[in-house]
Amino acid sequence: MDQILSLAATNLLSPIILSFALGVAAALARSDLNIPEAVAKGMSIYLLFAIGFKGGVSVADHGIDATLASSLVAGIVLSAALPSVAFGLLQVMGNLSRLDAAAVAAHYGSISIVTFVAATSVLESSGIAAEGYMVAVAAAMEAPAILSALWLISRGGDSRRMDGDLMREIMLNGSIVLLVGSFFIGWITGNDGLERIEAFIVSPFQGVLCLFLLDMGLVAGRGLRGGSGVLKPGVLAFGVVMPLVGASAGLATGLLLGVSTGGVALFMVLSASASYIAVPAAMRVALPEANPSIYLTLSLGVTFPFNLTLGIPIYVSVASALTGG
Amino acid sequence: MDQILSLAATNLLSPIILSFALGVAAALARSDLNIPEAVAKGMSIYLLFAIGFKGGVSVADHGIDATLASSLVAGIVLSAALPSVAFGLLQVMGNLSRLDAAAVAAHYGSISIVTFVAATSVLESSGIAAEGYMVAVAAAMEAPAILSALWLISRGGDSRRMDGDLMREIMLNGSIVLLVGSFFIGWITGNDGLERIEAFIVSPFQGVLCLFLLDMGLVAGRGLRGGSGVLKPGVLAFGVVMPLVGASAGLATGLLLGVSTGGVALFMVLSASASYIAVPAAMRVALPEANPSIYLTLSLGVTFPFNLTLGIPIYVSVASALTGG
Amino acid sequence: MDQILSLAATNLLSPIILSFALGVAAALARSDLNIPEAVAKGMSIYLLFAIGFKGGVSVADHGIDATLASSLVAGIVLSAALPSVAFGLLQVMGNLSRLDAAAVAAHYGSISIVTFVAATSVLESSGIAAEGYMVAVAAAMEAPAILSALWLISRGGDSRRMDGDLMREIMLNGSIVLLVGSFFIGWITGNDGLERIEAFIVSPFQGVLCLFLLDMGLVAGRGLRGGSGVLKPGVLAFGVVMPLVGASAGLATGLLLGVSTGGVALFMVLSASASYIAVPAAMRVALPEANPSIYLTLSLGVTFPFNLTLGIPIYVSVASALTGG
Amino acid sequence: MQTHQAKRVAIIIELVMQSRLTDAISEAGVTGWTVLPVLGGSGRSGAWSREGQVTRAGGMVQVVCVIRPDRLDTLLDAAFTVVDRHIGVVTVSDCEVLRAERF
Amino acid sequence: MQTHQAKRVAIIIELVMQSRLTDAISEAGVTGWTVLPVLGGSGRSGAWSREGQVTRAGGMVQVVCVIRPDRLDTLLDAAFTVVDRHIGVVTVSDCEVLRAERF
Amino acid sequence: MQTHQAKRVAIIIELVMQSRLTDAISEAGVTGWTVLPVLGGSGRSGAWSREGQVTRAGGMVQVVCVIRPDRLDTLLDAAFTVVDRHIGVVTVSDCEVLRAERF
Ligand SMILES: Nc1ncnc2c1ncn2[C@@H]1O[C@H](COP(=O)(O)O)[C@@H](O)[C@H]1O
Ligand SMILES: Nc1ncnc2c1ncn2[C@@H]1O[C@H](COP(=O)(O)O)[C@@H](O)[C@H]1O
Ligand SMILES: Nc1ncnc2c1ncn2[C@@H]1O[C@H](COP(=O)(O)O)[C@@H](O)[C@H]1O
Ligand code: NA
Ligand code: NA
Ligand code: NA
Repeated sequence: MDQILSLAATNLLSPIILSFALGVAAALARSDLNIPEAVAKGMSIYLLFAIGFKGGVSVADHGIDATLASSLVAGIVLSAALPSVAFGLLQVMGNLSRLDAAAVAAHYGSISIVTFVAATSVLESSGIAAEGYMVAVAAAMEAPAILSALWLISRGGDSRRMDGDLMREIMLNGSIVLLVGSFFIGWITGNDGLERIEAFIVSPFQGVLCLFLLDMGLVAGRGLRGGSGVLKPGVLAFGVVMPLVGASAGLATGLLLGVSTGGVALFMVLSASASYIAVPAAMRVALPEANPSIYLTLSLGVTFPFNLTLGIPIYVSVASALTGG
Repeated sequence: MDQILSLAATNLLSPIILSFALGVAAALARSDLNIPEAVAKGMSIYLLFAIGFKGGVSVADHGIDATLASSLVAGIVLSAALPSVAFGLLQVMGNLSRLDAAAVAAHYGSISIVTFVAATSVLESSGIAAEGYMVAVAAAMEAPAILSALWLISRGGDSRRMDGDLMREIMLNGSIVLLVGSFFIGWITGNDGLERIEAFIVSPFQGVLCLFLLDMGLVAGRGLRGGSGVLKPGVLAFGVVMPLVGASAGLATGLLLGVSTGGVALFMVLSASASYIAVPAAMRVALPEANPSIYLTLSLGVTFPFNLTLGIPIYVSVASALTGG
Repeated sequence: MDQILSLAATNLLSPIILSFALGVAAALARSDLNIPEAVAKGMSIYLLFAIGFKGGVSVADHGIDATLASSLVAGIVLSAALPSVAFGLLQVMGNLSRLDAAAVAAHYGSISIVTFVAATSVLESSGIAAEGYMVAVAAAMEAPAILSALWLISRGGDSRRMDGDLMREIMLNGSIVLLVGSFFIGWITGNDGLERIEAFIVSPFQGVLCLFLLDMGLVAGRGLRGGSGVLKPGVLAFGVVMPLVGASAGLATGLLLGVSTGGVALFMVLSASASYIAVPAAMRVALPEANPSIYLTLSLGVTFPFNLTLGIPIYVSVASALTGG
Repeated sequence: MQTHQAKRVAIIIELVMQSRLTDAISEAGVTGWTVLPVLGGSGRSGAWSREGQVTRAGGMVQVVCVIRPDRLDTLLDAAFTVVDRHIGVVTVSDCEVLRAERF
Repeated sequence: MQTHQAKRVAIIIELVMQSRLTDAISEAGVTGWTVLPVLGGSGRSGAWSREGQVTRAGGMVQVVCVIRPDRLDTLLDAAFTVVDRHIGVVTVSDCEVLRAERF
Repeated sequence: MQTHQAKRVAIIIELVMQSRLTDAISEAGVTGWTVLPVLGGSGRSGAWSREGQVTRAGGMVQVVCVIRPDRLDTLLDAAFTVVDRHIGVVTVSDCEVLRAERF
């Protein structure tokens, strides 16, 4: 508990979290502070490229672990299974329509790569190592949840939501391709490659993350301002309970697989986090009748801030305690 | 005098000023060189974040000076008082309409943060220290001038220019919020925070400033090409005289407050500089009848280049001489 | 031959080339991965500024070589002469219309600055020095080819393609102005200037180049997907043969001038490369009837990848062998 | 396909006035509009362009509003209070809409 | 200058549906269209804006299609299959075109 | 609210030709126009899109000009000299304007 609190305090007072808080505050106060869409997108490409590359280099460095394949499979299973849990939980906690519940469920099965990035940076500054291939696990967990959620809907008699185009869009969405692609580039070029571009992808990383989280804060804050009315208390509570449920599933998985302390923490983070890019886009295509205000406000306005501020320290502390790391 | 000349020469041949000159030249020659709006805005966000953060860290480092509060108050008074001086001066030097004169006056009471940034970088390379809280003074000086100028107009019987929305837009405009916000983040996280993002906000700073000033040069050059016809000689002269008047007021203030050499120089720079972001936006809302070509050309095409090239070396030299710094 | 192969292998497995390959693959697989136009333009401005500046600093460092003037003249002659060669070759290899052939020819006389940048980075990592003024030669080679190609057309009785506006647009196009301007800034400020902005223009350079080539790969891949149908085999072959012909002309020129090994290699690279920014824009104005799919697919989809992957290692190896470098 | 008569109102206005305009027309009961970006233009107050602008002051946007003909005057009155003293061009044209129940 | 009657169809639709829409109208034989960016808007599903969006999910675009009057119904039918379940506004107006041979 | 008849001319043209077009119509005495960005499109010369373009060569813009009906032919003639050999679509439609003294 003490460790959780001290880690939470350190985390809350880091430039990264404070930048996020600044963004939220500015948006709630209706400041016109804003980061151009192109710049935000540029930063997200930078972060994906850097995190993928570094993961690949770490795999090149430490060799393929026997757990790589099993971790990928476990990630896919988690992503596919968690939507059903979320769907059930929503039926208990909120009274959303089946469509809205399924759309929300898809988000919580999938992952938020920025949460993942923030967690790796907490691990780093705590000196806890993690498997480099966890970025590949992150990529693998993006899509299955979408298929799962559509299957939940189709069980209710409503089918023909999925077609080849949508499937390709989901599987080859930009962030998956960039993450996996740069992971392989890092793996192939290894430390030699890293040395050449270290001054670009390693040293300024934390700073870019600050500005990116400033933007995320602005977006989340605007979402809260506009969308807070749509969320009933039960649904709001889901936005905090579901991450804890997901993290528990991730914890069990990580312990079962026998990955490192950092690996367990990242499994918890991935399972706890909710998508706010790939899944919303897919939902607009496949479930246009579902209300975007609900799933975006929940994922970006409730769960993302929760994980960023309290969730990550909790997950890291629990993982440390249970793995003796 | 010698010191002024040598500092001016060093300054004029720095990459920063030469980049600005390149931009002006390219625009005057009607080259299609241009920096996308989103990228320019991204760079300005970077510069504001970095300068605010570093100011905050410096306050965390040196503790709060007794002069902090008095400097903030002095800044607000300067910003509120200078528009009247400018308005009077314009009545003597040019024959602008009351509306145009008030709009111009608002710009000169407020400040240009890029001029401030350029000045801190001259101070740094001359090894002259300044109070870290001067960025907070800069933020405090952005808005009062606008209210002052509207008051000048309302005295002429024309009122109802200001409403709650406009007030909020002025007080919470993006650059104030970002500057003040990152100042506090720097203050809270101190040197630990700085260490984490130093490679992002310190090392590449000068280089980003070069590209940003290239863009400012392009914008100023385009303005000069289009707007030079609208400025009568008297008004043009105002664009060089007013900064010197403002700098004198800043000098007196700085000496009175007993701040460091760098602090005095920055008080001069802030008072001498003219806004080209926050104030023009407010003027479009509150004084739509005033001619933007006049105030933008004057602020961006005349005063900004003057301060950047000759003004800053003069202010720094005078501050050094009079404080024995 | 061995050296070519080993250099090619190192080159092919560098993060730069792999990033380009990732872009091509993503585009061919119809992923929605894309880099915003503003960010891509921002990166190209960064690269031009950095490469120009570093060239200027190197001239400030080593003094003006006697070969500077003759190299500039030689560059202009090459750029003016190569379109006739390309035009002739196209008459033999493809059966394009006179207009299409002239438009393509203009591209191959001019140069691709990214190919140049990639080549300097291969030279650097192989420890081969080159004259700093080669960036000025690159700038000088951008425009003459356009005039040459229009002259080829006007010989066929079709004139009045060129007017003052177009001439100014070609001579003062953004990339020429930025390259030449930053070259002079680097020259004037020398190593002192470089020291101030090194952390911006030197250290992160390779990394930015990776992301930029990722974008080039996306653009090239999309071009190939859309335009591959328009290219007959003969024209396709031209896209690989012409660079070799151009490189030979560059080789002869470099040896004649007696420049360094790196200088010879860069003359080869410049002559071998084909424009994809300045020339297409000029062609849209002057030869609107020419088919952009042909010249863009050829230049960006065939010749650029060829030079990037195989061409540069070949040119560097040949230059090394023949200069004993 | 069945279509219905409507009016399309396009208002070119300064960026700084955008929220004031949309607030005014919402208050007048108009709930549907779309904002389009504008790169540049020319008018009585001279030419301007988006290129390299760092300031919010210079930009403009176009607000497009499709509306039932009988609501046109309410909309124009509301818009006019905002546009009045400001730079801005207001055009109205006839159009037809699908799914009229939405308007 | 000689002009010819035509119809101008403007469809505001979500970014994620853009390629599906243009695919559908191409299949119906329509080969000319233009896509314009949209910054924000408001409708029955609330207000939204491009500002700071990191996600493809929130954006919209406007697809404009100038077409011969006799082809209008084909176009509307094709567009409707895509727009149907989705957010989207479709307007049709009269216009005249130069160089009619192009349409 | 009092409105006045006008014509709305919309010209989709390549970015590289934009200044040539606006120069030509200014010379013909037209002083008001607005330039809108275009993201992509399709026509006889194939499909194109703004995505990832590094080159000025590929882009297009839309120039919109609201004008008094009696000045329409002057405008079209001027525009046509520029558009003639180039890619470009010109449409004309009727509209009404507020504040007619501005046109
Ligand atoms: N006749 C017109 N046609 C199209 N746009 C116009 C026209 N007149 C003005 N505009 C637009 O409205 C802006 C302001 O016009 P003005 O108030 O006349 O300076 C211009 O910069 C153009 O973008
Ligand atoms: N009456 C209207 N006029 C113009 N644009 C509209 C209108 N109604 C809706 N829109 C646009 O279409 C989008 C979706 O509308 P809706 O489906 O009603 O939420 C809005 O965000 C606007 O951009
Ligand atoms: N019928 C049309 N409706 C709307 N836009 C069109 C149409 N035809 C062409 N365009 C636009 O004009 C550009 C050039 O057309 P084209 O000259 O036919 O290749 C296209 O890329 C579209 O942006
Ligand atoms: Na999850
Ligand atoms: Na001032
Ligand atoms: Na060449």
